[in-house]
Amino acid sequence: MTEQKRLLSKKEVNQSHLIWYLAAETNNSYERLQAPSFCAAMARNLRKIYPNDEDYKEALQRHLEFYNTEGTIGSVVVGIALAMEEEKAKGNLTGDVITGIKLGLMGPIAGIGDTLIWGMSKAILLGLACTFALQGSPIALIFPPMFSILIFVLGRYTCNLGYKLGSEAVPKLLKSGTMNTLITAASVLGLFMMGALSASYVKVATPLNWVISSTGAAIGLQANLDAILPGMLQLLAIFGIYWYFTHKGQNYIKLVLTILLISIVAAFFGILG
Amino acid sequence: MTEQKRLLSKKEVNQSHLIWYLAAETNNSYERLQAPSFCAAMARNLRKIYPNDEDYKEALQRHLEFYNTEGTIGSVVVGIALAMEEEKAKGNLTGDVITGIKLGLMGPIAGIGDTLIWGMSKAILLGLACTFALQGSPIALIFPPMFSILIFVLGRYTCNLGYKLGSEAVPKLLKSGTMNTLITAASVLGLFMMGALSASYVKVATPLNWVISSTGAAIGLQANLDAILPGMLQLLAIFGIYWYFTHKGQNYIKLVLTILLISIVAAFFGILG
Amino acid sequence: MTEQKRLLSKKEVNQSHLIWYLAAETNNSYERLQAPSFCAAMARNLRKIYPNDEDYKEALQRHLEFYNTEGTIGSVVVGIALAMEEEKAKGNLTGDVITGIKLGLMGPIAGIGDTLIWGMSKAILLGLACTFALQGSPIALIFPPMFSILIFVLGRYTCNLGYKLGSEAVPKLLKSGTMNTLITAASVLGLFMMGALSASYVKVATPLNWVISSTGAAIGLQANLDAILPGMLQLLAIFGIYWYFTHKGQNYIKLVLTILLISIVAAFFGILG
Amino acid sequence: MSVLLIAVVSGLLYFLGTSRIGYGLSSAIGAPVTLGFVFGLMFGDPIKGLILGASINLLYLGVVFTGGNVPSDGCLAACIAIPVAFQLNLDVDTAVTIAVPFGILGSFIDQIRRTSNLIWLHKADDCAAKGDQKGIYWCAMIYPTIVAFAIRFIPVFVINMFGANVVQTILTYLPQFIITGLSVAGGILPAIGFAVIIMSIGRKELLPYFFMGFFAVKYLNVGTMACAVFGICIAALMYFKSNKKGEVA
Amino acid sequence: MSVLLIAVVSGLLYFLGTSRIGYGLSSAIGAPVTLGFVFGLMFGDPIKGLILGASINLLYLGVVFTGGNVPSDGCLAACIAIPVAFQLNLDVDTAVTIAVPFGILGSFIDQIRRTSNLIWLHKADDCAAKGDQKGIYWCAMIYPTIVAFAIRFIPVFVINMFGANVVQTILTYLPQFIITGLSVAGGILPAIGFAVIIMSIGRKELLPYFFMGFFAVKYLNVGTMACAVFGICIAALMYFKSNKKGEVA
Amino acid sequence: MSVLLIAVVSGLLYFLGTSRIGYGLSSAIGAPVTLGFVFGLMFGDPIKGLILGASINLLYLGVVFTGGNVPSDGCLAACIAIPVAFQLNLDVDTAVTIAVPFGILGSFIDQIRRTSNLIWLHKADDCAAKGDQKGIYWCAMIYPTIVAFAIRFIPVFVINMFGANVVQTILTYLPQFIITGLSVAGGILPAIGFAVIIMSIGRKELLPYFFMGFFAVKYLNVGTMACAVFGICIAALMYFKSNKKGEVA
Ligand SMILES: OC[C@H]1O[C@H](O)[C@@H](O)[C@@H](O)[C@@H]1O
Ligand SMILES: OC[C@H]1O[C@H](O)[C@@H](O)[C@@H](O)[C@@H]1O
Ligand SMILES: OC[C@H]1O[C@H](O)[C@@H](O)[C@@H](O)[C@@H]1O
Repeated sequence: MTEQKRLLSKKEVNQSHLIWYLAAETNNSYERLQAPSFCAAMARNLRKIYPNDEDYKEALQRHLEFYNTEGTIGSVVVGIALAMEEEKAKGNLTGDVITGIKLGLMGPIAGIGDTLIWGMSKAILLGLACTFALQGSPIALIFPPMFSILIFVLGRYTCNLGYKLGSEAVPKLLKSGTMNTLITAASVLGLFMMGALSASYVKVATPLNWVISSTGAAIGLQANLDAILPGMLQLLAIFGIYWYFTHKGQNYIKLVLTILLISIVAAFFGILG
Repeated sequence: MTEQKRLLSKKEVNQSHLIWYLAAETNNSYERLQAPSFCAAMARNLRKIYPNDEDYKEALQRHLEFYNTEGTIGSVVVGIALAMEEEKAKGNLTGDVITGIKLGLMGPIAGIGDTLIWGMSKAILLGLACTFALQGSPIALIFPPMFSILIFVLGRYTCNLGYKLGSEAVPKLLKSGTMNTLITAASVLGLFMMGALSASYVKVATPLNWVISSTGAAIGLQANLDAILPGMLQLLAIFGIYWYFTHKGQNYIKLVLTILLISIVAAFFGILG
Repeated sequence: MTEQKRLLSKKEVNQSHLIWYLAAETNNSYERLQAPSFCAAMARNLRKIYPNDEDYKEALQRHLEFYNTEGTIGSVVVGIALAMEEEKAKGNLTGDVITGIKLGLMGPIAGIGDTLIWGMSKAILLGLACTFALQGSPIALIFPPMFSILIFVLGRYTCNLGYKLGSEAVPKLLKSGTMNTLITAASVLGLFMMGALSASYVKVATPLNWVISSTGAAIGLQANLDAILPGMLQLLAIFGIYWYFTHKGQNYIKLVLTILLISIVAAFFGILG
Repeated sequence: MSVLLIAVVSGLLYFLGTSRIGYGLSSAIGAPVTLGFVFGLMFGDPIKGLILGASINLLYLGVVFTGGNVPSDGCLAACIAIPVAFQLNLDVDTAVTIAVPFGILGSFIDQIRRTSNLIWLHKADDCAAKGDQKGIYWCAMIYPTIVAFAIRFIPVFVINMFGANVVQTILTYLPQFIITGLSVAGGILPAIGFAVIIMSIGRKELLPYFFMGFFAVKYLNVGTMACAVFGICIAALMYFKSNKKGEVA
Repeated sequence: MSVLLIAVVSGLLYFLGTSRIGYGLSSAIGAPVTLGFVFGLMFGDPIKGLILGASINLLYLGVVFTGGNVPSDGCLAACIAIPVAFQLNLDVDTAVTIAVPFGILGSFIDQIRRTSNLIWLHKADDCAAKGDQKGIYWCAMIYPTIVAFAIRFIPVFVINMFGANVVQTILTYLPQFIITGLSVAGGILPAIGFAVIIMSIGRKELLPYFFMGFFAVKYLNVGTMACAVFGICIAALMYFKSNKKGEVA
Repeated sequence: MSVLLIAVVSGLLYFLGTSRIGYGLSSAIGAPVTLGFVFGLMFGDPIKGLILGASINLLYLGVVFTGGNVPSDGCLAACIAIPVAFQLNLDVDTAVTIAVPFGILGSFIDQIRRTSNLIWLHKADDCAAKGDQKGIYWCAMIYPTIVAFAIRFIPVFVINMFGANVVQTILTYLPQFIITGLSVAGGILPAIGFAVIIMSIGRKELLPYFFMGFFAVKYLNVGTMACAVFGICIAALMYFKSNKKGEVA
């Protein structure tokens, strides 16, 4: 992509991002998922790119084809699509290429975005919110808006980046090690935080105890388990469920019912409580 | 080693391991060390491999030659030897090759096993046992049997591995970086634990103190040493002994007598105590 | 540099280092900086190298040319210069080469020395001294002399090293990764310690608080800031100044006045205090 | 407070929290911990609301809507369980257990929404063929949101009209061990959220970091905020290190 | 308790702990900490037994029988010092000091065993020549164990018959500073075990991990169990990292 | 104590602390923390002296004399502020604030010294031309030191003769909020030293280590000595690791 004069101003690119930010999920349907939202994000700027009505209609229809990705990092594709349409208007590209690149990018970007944004950032920020909330502190309320802002700022940045770099640089970026490094680092943070949060917020303990015949003193099983490895039962619960999911499939309802059943039976026999 | 039908069942290989587990050290002699034990581990399965009496006798004699390695990881050699004898019975190998491979493997495996099993695992597990024991907790008793079980399970696994992979794969494994990586990781754990354990269980302190003329208050030397670097004297003891061993040779008796002497003299002058 | 018999004894090399240690900065002037000190360090041994008066005078004049480096690590250049003069006396070198190598080494060595010795070692040792001093403990007095000794011992070592290796090995060492690794490791230690020290010794807190209308209880802003991120205001101060230095130039006086002004204004309005 | 008001507010909150307007914006409103605070204000005890909300939120920390699917819906769970808990003065564990089935129910509600969206998708096709920009905006944002309002508001409104009474009746007749059991389950259920995240990160060779976080809390009594700070430092070092190969640190 | 009974049990335990039957099995029984518990049960104070056993065990943590050599024998040390300590009600440090010389003595006893094993080795040669499988089993396991019983049992039995009295007499006549000195030595002697392990690991560039463990206990008041947990995490990360080169973490 | 004595001692200490004889030797004497102790002995309260000295020293931790430039002079700051603080019984924060302007003044004094050194430099040229070895020693060490004595001693002597009274007068007429403000500034000023060091290390990708040290103190209540120990371990591991590439750890 050469350093020529670009058609769209920063403000116009931002407008596309704003629509995308607001609408990305509002008309998510089973047939074509985020297609109408993507089209809406493009609509006004496509009008500027294609003054000719026929071209404009064709472009709108092109962006109503099946599309689905993660919206934050995926904002980069909105920017790229704008840049590509601009090139097409100059006759340097065909519509098929645009659709092809959109389809090619949406998968990997969904994977990255779902991991970094929804799997990590949301879990960490809301996890911290829960920490403060459970101590009764309204400081908790700082964290959820931080998530909204993060998504907005990151999306705006990537959308502009996409428009600036066009269709060539971004796939290169995805292939380079940087993304992988970022995901690894985020995974480390995510796992570390989940460890800390689960240590605090999963609760399992046994009230079982036995009486020493000679002295009459009661010894609690839980105290002994804690001496060996504190949180043993919590880890058992977490990795039991982990095992269940990885070996028995992700049947959420069955899992919840099983936990309820085990809990009630264990409560009945006084094993847990 | 091709994926042909194998002569020995898993149960029969396990029987060899069991004998080895029980007997590896019972007849350890100055002349040929673990030779009779190795021969005993092989004996029954050799009978199956060599129905012919003369071949059988020759095989027994072959495994009564000098042999010594660490028994746990060394179980892999029992498996390999069974696989090789099987090949020999088919005429693919000579007895010399079998003896050569046994002799070639026993050195490095002794090094690895003595380090990982006796130097690290035993020290760590019994170190944890001591920790609980010194707090008066019978939880200590969990750890020694864990060592027995570890040795049994690891030995069974490696013995079966050896039989499965035969004589080719194992030397490759030894040369690959994996073993080295494992030993480094175990060394890190070992050193870290020894640091923690020695901080708790080496005890040296000085009762020396002096009185400030103006205020009459007594100031303990030990408290000041602790302010600079807690455990300074303990480290001095440990690395003094380390220095003694590395520079003056490993004369254990002389070292113990020296420590006794120093302790009594220091006690006499009130420097330690 | 071949392994031939060397002219100067260890004691004579040490004498040069001693003069350098004592005098490196005493006659530091705007014109030629450490030149007279370097010349003084060389003087006696040059006499031995050049029995001929004219050669001696020329040599003294050569080492009165502009020179400046960090004195501790820079002791290595004293040693190298002695080795090179020895070679020149044998006719293997010209004076220009000696001056050239001195000028070439002084820059990088100043960078390394200023970083490792003055930037890190001094800051860390005096930082620890401050820690003990602020607790009222005279143990603080251990650390400043440690700095003097460090400089002396390191200088003596590098000076002898320079003489032994001569003019070839040292530039190689500078280029090799070792120096870089050392500086990185020292930077890590330095940053870690500065973090710890600044957490203890930068002090900013707000006395602001508000009263909850319903309960009448007062809530301190500082307590809430600490709940979110303890030391937030301290970090703000440190990185505010950092930002000032990197963006507004290193005008120390203006910075101090700004801090005074902000402090007094904030004290007036009861924001800080 | 009148049950009607509670039902209206709950319905509105459920709509706002799942409208998806602004992506992360709607997610922040619909987070159970946020909803807990709002309900708390309404019932006059915002702190209790926060605690209820956070306890429910922990179950849904790990939920990711991959490919548009909503595997479980913490917002619905919160919009039912929190007002019921306030009305009946239930303890936290029981509230969590009540939340669970509604979290599952929400998954179905979203399927209705995504099916109904097909109407506006096809209408958007027509607009595109006509080059009708404004029509596309309406099909992408306005119409689906109007329909979503009905789909979201009505069920929550209805359930809240009768929910507290029904739950009250049930709890009165439950034997003690079941109450205890529900409370035990309430403590275990958050484990699901954590297990899901571990699974979705899916890098087994990084699992030791999970255990380091876990035992940092257990052995060193470090809070989760402190863990976040140190975790960020570690992750940053790791990122910088791999990105500057050849460099040392 | 009769001295005879004590002597018999001690002899048996020493045999079991050094029989080497089952390799790690025998090692577990012969660990001083295990023996301490068993003796403790016998003398009616298992907790005191554990403490005595552990204190002695620390001296022998680093012992590895490289090439079949027994550099010192913690099992013998325990089988003498623990019963004596119980009988005379000695404090832990004194018991440790008494243990030391017997640890050294055990090294010689094992040399007798390994010399005697030559008889069965040569008998095994005959069996092999005859293809006598059962004979080889006996030569490898049964005969050596029978002889080992005698070699192990008798000395411990004899020493325990008279040990307590002799030690008693000695202690009565010792000046105080020697008692103090023995106690000081008892605190220092475990350092041998640690020095041996550091030396046998022999990777100087990894020594900082030793100091991190040491000062984790000193400065952070972290227990050894916690150190084990974090140490395992660190070691696992290190192992995974080197084994997946090209990967980032 | 007589003001004259104080002024003489202060002048001498300032000379010793900036004489640069022995490079690090002079630096150790001139460190405010050392000076604080010496002044403390003189005023009969060495502990208070240590605390005053250390508080001032923190401002100058990061000062490096790159290229011979003295950006600020902690030694002068200490040789004025500490005796004044003792005489007027000032609190630590006020002492720190008084120190600051003198630290800046010291920068100018050093410029005088380095200008005056030109005389001896040119004299050294003559000696070299004559091959006069002893003359070179005098020009490099003795003459500059004699001149430095005058340059260092006199200003500190004079200021200390009148300093306490002037400061006393000023403080009496200052409104309270200025005193508070000075104290606030005294707490912030050390941040300069730390910012300078961070900047001079200049490796942004290593900044997380700064935060780890910072929050280790904040969250884990670890002392700075403990941080030094762990920091050394980490740095050593890093150094060994990069130097033995191909090795694992
Ligand atoms: O999985 C990619 C993507 O799919 C859908 O569009 C939504 O559920 C998003 O939240 C998700 O990120
Ligand atoms: O050193 C290898 C090996 O030698 C002997 O066989 C025994 O002492 C083993 O415990 C040891 O592992
Ligand atoms: O910057 C190099 C060097 O310059 C001058 O010679 C002195 O200030 C030294 O302290 C410094 O190390």
